[in-house]
Order: sequence, then C-alpha cells, then structure tokens
Amino acid sequence: MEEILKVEKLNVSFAQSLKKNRKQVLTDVSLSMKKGEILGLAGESGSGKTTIAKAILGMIPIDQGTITCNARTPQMVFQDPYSSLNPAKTVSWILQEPLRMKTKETAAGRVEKVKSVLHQIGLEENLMNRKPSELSGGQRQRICIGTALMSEPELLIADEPVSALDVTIQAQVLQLLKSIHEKKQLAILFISHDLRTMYQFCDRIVILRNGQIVEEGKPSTLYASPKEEYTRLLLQSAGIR
Amino acid sequence: MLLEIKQLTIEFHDHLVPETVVKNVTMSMEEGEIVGIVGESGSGKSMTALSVAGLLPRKDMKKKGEIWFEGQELLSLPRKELRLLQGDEIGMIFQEPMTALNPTMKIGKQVEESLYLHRDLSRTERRELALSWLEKVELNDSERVYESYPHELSGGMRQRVMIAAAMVAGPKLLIADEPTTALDVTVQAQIIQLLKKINEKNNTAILFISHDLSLVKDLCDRVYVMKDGEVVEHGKSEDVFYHPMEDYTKQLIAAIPVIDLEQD
Amino acid sequence: MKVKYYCKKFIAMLLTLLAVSFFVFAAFEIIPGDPATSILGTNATKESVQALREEMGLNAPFLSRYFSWVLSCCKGDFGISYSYHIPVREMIADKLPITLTMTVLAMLMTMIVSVLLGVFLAKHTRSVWDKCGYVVNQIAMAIPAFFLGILFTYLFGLILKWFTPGGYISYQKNFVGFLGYLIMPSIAIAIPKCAMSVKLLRSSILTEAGKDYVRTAYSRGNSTSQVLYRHVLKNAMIPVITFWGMALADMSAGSIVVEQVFNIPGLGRILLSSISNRDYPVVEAVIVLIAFLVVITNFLVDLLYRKMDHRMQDGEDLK
Amino acid sequence: MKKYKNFNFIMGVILTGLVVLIAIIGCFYTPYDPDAMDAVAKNSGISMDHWMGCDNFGRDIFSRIMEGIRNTFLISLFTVAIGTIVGVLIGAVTGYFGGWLDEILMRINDALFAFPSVLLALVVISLLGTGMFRVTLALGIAFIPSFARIVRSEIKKQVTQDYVESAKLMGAGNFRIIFVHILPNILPVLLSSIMIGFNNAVLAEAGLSYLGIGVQPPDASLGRMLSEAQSFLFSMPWYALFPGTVIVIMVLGFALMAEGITQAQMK
Repeated sequence: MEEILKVEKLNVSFAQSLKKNRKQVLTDVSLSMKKGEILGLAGESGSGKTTIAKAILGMIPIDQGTITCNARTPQMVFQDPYSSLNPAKTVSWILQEPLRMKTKETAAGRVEKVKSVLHQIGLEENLMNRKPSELSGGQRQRICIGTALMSEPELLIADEPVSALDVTIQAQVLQLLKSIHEKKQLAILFISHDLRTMYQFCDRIVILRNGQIVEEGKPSTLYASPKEEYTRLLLQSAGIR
Repeated sequence: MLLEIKQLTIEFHDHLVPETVVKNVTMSMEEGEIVGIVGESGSGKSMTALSVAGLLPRKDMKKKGEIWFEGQELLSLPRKELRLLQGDEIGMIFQEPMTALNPTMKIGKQVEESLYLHRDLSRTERRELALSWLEKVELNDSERVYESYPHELSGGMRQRVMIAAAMVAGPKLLIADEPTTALDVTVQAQIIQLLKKINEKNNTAILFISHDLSLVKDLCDRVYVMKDGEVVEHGKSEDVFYHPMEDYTKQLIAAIPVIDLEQD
Repeated sequence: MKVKYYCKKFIAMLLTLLAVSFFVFAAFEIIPGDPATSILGTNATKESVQALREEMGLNAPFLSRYFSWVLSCCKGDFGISYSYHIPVREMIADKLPITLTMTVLAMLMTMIVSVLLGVFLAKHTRSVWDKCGYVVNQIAMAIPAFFLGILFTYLFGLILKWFTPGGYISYQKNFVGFLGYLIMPSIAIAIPKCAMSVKLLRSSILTEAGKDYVRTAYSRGNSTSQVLYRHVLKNAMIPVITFWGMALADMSAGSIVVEQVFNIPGLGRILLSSISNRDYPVVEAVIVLIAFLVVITNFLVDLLYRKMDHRMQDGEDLK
Repeated sequence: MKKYKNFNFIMGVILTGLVVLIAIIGCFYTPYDPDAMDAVAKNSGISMDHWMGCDNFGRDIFSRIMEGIRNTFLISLFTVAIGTIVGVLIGAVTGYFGGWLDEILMRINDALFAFPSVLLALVVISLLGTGMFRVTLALGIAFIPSFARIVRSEIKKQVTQDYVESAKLMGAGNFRIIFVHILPNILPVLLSSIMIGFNNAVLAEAGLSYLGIGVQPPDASLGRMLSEAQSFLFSMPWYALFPGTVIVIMVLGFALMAEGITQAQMK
C-alpha cells in the first residue's frame, strides 16, 4: 500500500516570552503512515503529540525536517468537545460548512448529505437545528467526526478524541471511528495518553517523550516486550504489565 | 465505625422541577480503611463526598438522612461546630489541581492554613510541620516549594501540595474526589502509591471517588458502585471487580479494554 | 526574572510616552497658519516674521523640531504662549497643583468608598441592601460629573449654604480652605467612577467566590468572612485595580469640566481659554502633561497589579 | 431573543425608546419654535402652555430640550457608528492575525488610551473647530481605541477555540472565519459595549457642549443649556434640572440595555 504521510527529522520550537532561548518541542521526529492504516501516537502531556498533528496540517511553522502528506484534505478531530463546535451555529449549519467550501451543491443537496452523514455517525435527524450547547459530549464528538467526514479526507488526525468522555461513551465513539475506518479505508493518526484504549484500536503505536520518539511497534509486541525503560514505566503505570 | 451514612438523599431546588441528585445512599467506613465510590458523571458520587465534607451549598438544597462521623451527626450540626471538624478531622483533595489552589497566595501559607485555623502554634512551628509534610508527599525541594506560587508548579506537584495541606492537621478521614483524573498516567500511579503510604503510616481512612474502576480495584479495600444517585452494588473490591452481580457494573468493567499478553 | 520584566514594562511606558508626545506634536503640526505671524500679529513685516521663524527654528525639518520640542518639554520649557507672550511654564505652574489635588482627592475617595461598599454589597447579596445598592449604583453611573456639580452647588451651596458657590480659595493663602472648597468638586468627579468601581468589585468578588480554591478554603474550616478576607478579596481586587488606572484618566478629564462649574482656575480653565483663542503651545503643553500623568499612573498601577498577582511575571501577560 | 427578558434590558429599552421617540418627533414638531423668544413669558416656571417653563430669553425649555435630545442622540449615534466600525476592523485584524501589525496598532492604541476620550476629542476639536459635524468626528475618533481593544481581546479569546482551527482546515478563508464564524460569538459583548459606547458618547457630548466647545448656537444642546442655566440656578432651578435629568435618563437607558445584554449572555 502506498504511503500517504511521511515525516522526516521534524524539528519544531516555540519562542518564549521573556526568555531569549526558544523552547525545543520536537527533535528529529520521523514517522510514516500507509493508506488506511491506524497509527497510534502515545505520550504524556507536554510530549509534543499535538504539535506533530499541527505541524502535519501546516498550522504551525517548523524549523527543520520535511512533511510529505499526499492524503486528500486531511482533517482533525479535537479533544475538547466544548470548544470544537461553533456555539453560535446549528448542527446542520456546521455540517454543511465543509460542503459550502468544497462543492457547488445546492442547499437541498447539502441537507441531503447532512442527513446521510448523521446516519453514518449514529445520530437522529431531529438534531439538525439544535445548538452544540444542547448536546452531550458524546454527541458533540460524533458531530466533529461527521464534519471531518464531509470533506472526504484520506487521513483523519484524532487528537485525544475520547479522553474527555465517560468510559461507556468512549467505547461507542471508538467503535464508530473503527467502522468508518473499515468502510472508507480512512487512515487515522490516533493521539492519546491512554495505552489501554490504543491496544485494540491501533495497527502500530509510536511512543513519544519530550518531543523525541522513544520506541515504535505493533501493540502486541510493544506491550509484551518493550525495549525502552520509559515504555515499561508507561505500561506499568497504566496497570498493563 | 468511623463514618456511617444512612439513607442520604439530596435534592436541588434551584430551578422549577426539584432534581434528586442522591437517593437514600447508605455507606459505612472503618477507621484506617480505604473505600472507593465509582460511577460515571452525574452518578452523585461527588455530591455524596461533598456532603460528608460539609461543602454542599446551603441555599436551594434539601438534605435528608444522617451522616454519623465519630458520634456526631454532620447534617444537623451547626456551621460553627462543623467548621471545627473541617480541615482538622476531615481533609479533602479535589480533581483539578490547577485551580484548587489560591493563585496569589504562597504555597507554604496554604499548606499551613489548617494549623492556623485549628491549632495554637507559633509561626515557626507551623512552618516546620508544613515543611515536614511537603517532604512526606515526596516534594524533595520543600524549602523552594514553600516559597513558590501555584502557577510555578506542575499538576502532579500541586496535587501533592493539596495532599500535604489536607493532611497537615492529622485528619482521621481524607476524602479524595477524583484526585488523579487530570494528571498524566505516570504521575497518577505515584499519587496512588502516596495515598497508600499515608493510609498505612497515619492510619488515615480514605474515601476515594473515581470513574476508573481499574484504579479503584488496586487502591481500595471496599467499593460502592453508584448510578443516577443510587448505590447499585457494593462489596470487597476484588468481588465487585471479578464477579460483579449488577449488569451496570458488568457494563462498566466491559468498557475497560482487556489486554492479555500471555497468548503470543 | 523580576527585574527583566519591570525593565520591559518601563521601556514600554517610555515608548508610549514618546508615541503620545509625537501624536500631540503631529496633530498641532497640521494646523493651518504660522506661529510666528500669530505672535507678531498680522500686520508685522515679512522680514520680522522670517527673523522670528528663524529664531524659533520653525524652518528646520519636522523631525528635528519634534525632538527639540521634546527635549525642551523635558526641561520644563513648553514654549511661548501666542496670546500672552509669556513662557507657557509660568502659566501652567500654579494651575497644575490645583487639578492634581482635585484628581488625587477624587481618586482616594473612589478607592476607599468602593472597597467598603463593594465588599458590603457582595456580602449581602440577595438582601434588600443589594437591590437598592444596585439601583443607586446604576443611577450614580449615569449622572455626568458637571451635572452633579450643579446639583451640589444648588443643594449645598444655595440652599444649605455649606459652601459659597464660586468662592475658590487659593492654596497660597489658606491651604485648609483650599482643600475644603475642593471637597465638593472632587466628590462630583468621584461619584460616577466610584459607582462603577463598586459594581465591578461586587461582581468580581462573586465570580471569585465560585472558584475551586474557595471550596478548598472552606474544606479547611475557614468561616465565610475568613474566606472573603484571606482568599477572595485579594484576587477580586485585581480587575478593580486595572479599572482604577483607567478611571484616573477619565477623572483628570472630568476635573476639566468640573472646574467650570465651581469656577476653579485649574488646568481645565486655561486649556479651554487657549483652545478658543487658538493658543496652541498652551493647549499642547496641558494635553501632554495630562497624558503623561495618566501614562505614569497606569505604569504604577501595573506594578501594583504585578505585585499582587505573580502570574504576570513569567507567564504571558493576562491583560 | 427570548433570553433578553430580564428586567434591566426591558427598563433600558423603555427609557431609550422614550428618548428616541421624542428625538424623532423633535425633527418634525416642537410645541414652540426652539429659538423663538417670548418676552412676556421670560423666566416663567412650569405652566400649562410651557410644560417646562421658559429660559431667560423667553424660549420654551421643552422645545429646546426636544431639539437638544435630537442633536445629542444623532451625535452619539454617529460617534458610536464610527467607533464601532473602525474599532471592529482594527480589533478583528489585530486580534485574528497578531504579529507585528498587532504590536504596532496596539502600541498606538495604548498611546491613544492615555488620553481620556474627552481630552482626545478636545485635541481634534482644537484642530478642526467646533460645530456638530466636527464634534461627532472628534468623539468618533476618540472612541475608536476602546472599541478596538474590546474587539481585539474578544477575538483573541475565540481564536484559541478549536472550531476556528477546524474552520481553517475546511478551507474557509480568513475573512469568512472572522465575520461568519467568530463574529456571531462575540456579538453579545459587542452589543453591550456599543450600548456603553452610547452611554459614554452622550456624557462626552454633554460635557463638550457644557464647556462651550461642542454644539454651537443656534443649534440647541442639553450640555449648553446646563451651562446657560447655571447662572440662573437660584431664580430658575428648573432651567438646569430638566436638561440634566434628561441627560441622565438617556445615559441610564443605554446603560441598562448594556446590563441586560450581559446578564442575558450569562444565562
């Protein structure tokens, strides 16, 4: 399968107010993803996981390294369901926005597409003219996934999509992501700090610490025989070893 | 019997329809025991904990039932007397270490506050006790931490400061309302170990509130499972975790991804 | 780290002062008409006008005139008044203390009254005090300072005869009488800002009271007033102090207007007369002076603000 | 809109509505010609035919107040319009894009902020001269810094929200993001600051006219009436009290609407 994302020796640093030196956030990060693969990016807060996602999507300037992403319209799902939907707009307006940008479809055509996506993400049509504030965390996260799907992306970056949700709802949202992945051959870069959920979900997992890749591998081998001390500590703290 | 909650019911009256948040919950705790309350958001677990700590807002809130702590019924206790227990006999730590400390007050002063309120000690004695507890919670550079402000510390360090501040007056009961949810996994494990150590060394009973059943299984002797304000199941944590009776508990356990590494 | 931060703030202030002086100087540059002719009068000969222009350096390029003007201002020489032909400094020197005292008096009143009232109202929310406090506050904010002045003159001056309207006593003659007379105008300036500050402090206290660290304080056994005075008040004061910085600027403007009502020969009076007879050096000087006072006080307010809330120093500026 | 049902907003709308109504009527009909002098009725108090009495020239105070309200209201309207439009543009650009443009504009803004708006207006007036149009321009310019600062801080808050990032990912242009995505979210704050803008504009105009450098005769203005009435305070107190009270009502109306909007937004 051909490669849709290649990141080589990525270095990113941020300027700091008052301090002269810039804070190095990513050093020599290299990773690649094949079409339709689910790559897990595991690391604690401050390890630079979100920075990698933003660099791939071109949202932040990078110091060195190359990012070749030939996936069509890569999209992102964010962690905080309360800030990722425009509070002033209705669900149907939010879902139609990508269509307004990309296609020349008529309003009626757009509404049809919105209805079909709502089915895909397991929500009823009566949510169409509700505002985000009237929805639960799980519903909002599904709408985010729906909005991303509207642009028919080949790569979806999910930045801790379920960590803000209750355990039972987390499982449902992950199930939804998995089914879309299978149906649409959608590659997913799954960013999380929860090694338990990543075990069943990801094909491969990259362990990140302070902006550097510590280790990489298939979950079964990685969890069974971690080479690096830090990976062992992570597994132990999560009560897996 | 250190703590006994009998038929506790809490109703909110701030909007038109009174909302029952906790429905006749009954619990008990022995001295030095670690008891867990597990439930998802909205299950009433935090409300139960807050009512034991006497932190429920006074107005538009109706409380029925009894909470017996060392022979005193907390719900009917006048505020003046309840205040004597808070911080002295009952300590509490919260979920968000980032916002649970006063941003413009030095750490040392916040850790000493319970001593200031409940003990008649000199400034230096209070400082000594606070520093000793900062070391007990494994904050090695305790002098510097004592003088610094909350925003200068990491989440993990702040939670340790919270524990020190709650334990400094030697309470018999420590209530921990999801203390590790906002922390990284590695730091989470350290805080849990710290709580175990405190329980062993000081024989402090801990009421541990969480939504993470696997966490509660390792830490607590007994556990209560709560759903929509009611206790659905309770018992020894191994019994509840390995052979649950109620299907809600089964559902909770099923949601935890099982990782069996032995097969390959 | 602290010193570095304060230097950065000090330099920012100097830059603002420069920008202010540049703005005022540039503004008065674009006025039609030539200063020299205004001084010598229209029938002066061309040569005398040219000589004066040369002497005053008016033919020099704009930037060098600006810098020489700034330097002379720093030395206290604000140029010559067109209409009175005496150095502007003399005209302003005895006026500045009057306006300054009035503004400072108004500021002190605002600070003291607003903290007392703000805390009182925050403590007694849901009581009848809170309701009527709210109404009085809203009305007090809506009354312009000069109308208050007129009401005071009518009520206290003409009817109750507590003071003789227009009977200004200069501070050289009788300092206590001077202060006594300034009480009334200072109250007139202070009331609207004090009402705003009370409302701000009350809502700031209520917002802080809802925060997590307050619940932690209660969990340690603090009583309500202990929580208020040991924890909440200091945090609640931060936005209020920022407001006081801005309020001082408005009060200095308010004093200009109120000087008319109470016939006080302060900076306001001279500013107005020089505007009407187009005496630009005086206008320039007074405006720059007031603006400098405001910028410097804002800088001091900033320092006080940083002292109370250490998050500012190393973190990103929260304002 | 039902959330705006709180007491403050309604009271504010009533007061402002009353004022606007009188202003509109004032454009077409006033009981007497505001400038007509009636020697007989000089200094007369409140009577059937002169509801608010007459001033020292025998002019009907009520008619002059009607004309005064109209002028003050028009000036405030255009002042707030200038301040808002320019303020929103500057605020949007600096808040959304940031960078060196933000730095420069904000430094200028801080410098302008050093001047209380009345003082800033004084500078502009001393350059352009007095009269209704110039006063409006002066106040408009003087109000830009405060609007720009409010809009900038509100937009800066919204830009950190994820929905702005996802809008960019969808391919929405910057212009569309600012005015279609972000603006509706800052509308309540913008609305209440517009009301406060009105509140300050009325106060500033009254102040300038009182000082005699705002609206010039023969145009009537509430501030000017107050300065004239001051010398007759003992003999004709109503000559000062009526215009002053009208100013307070206008300002109170706008202030209560601003309160109402912020309260509704909090719900």
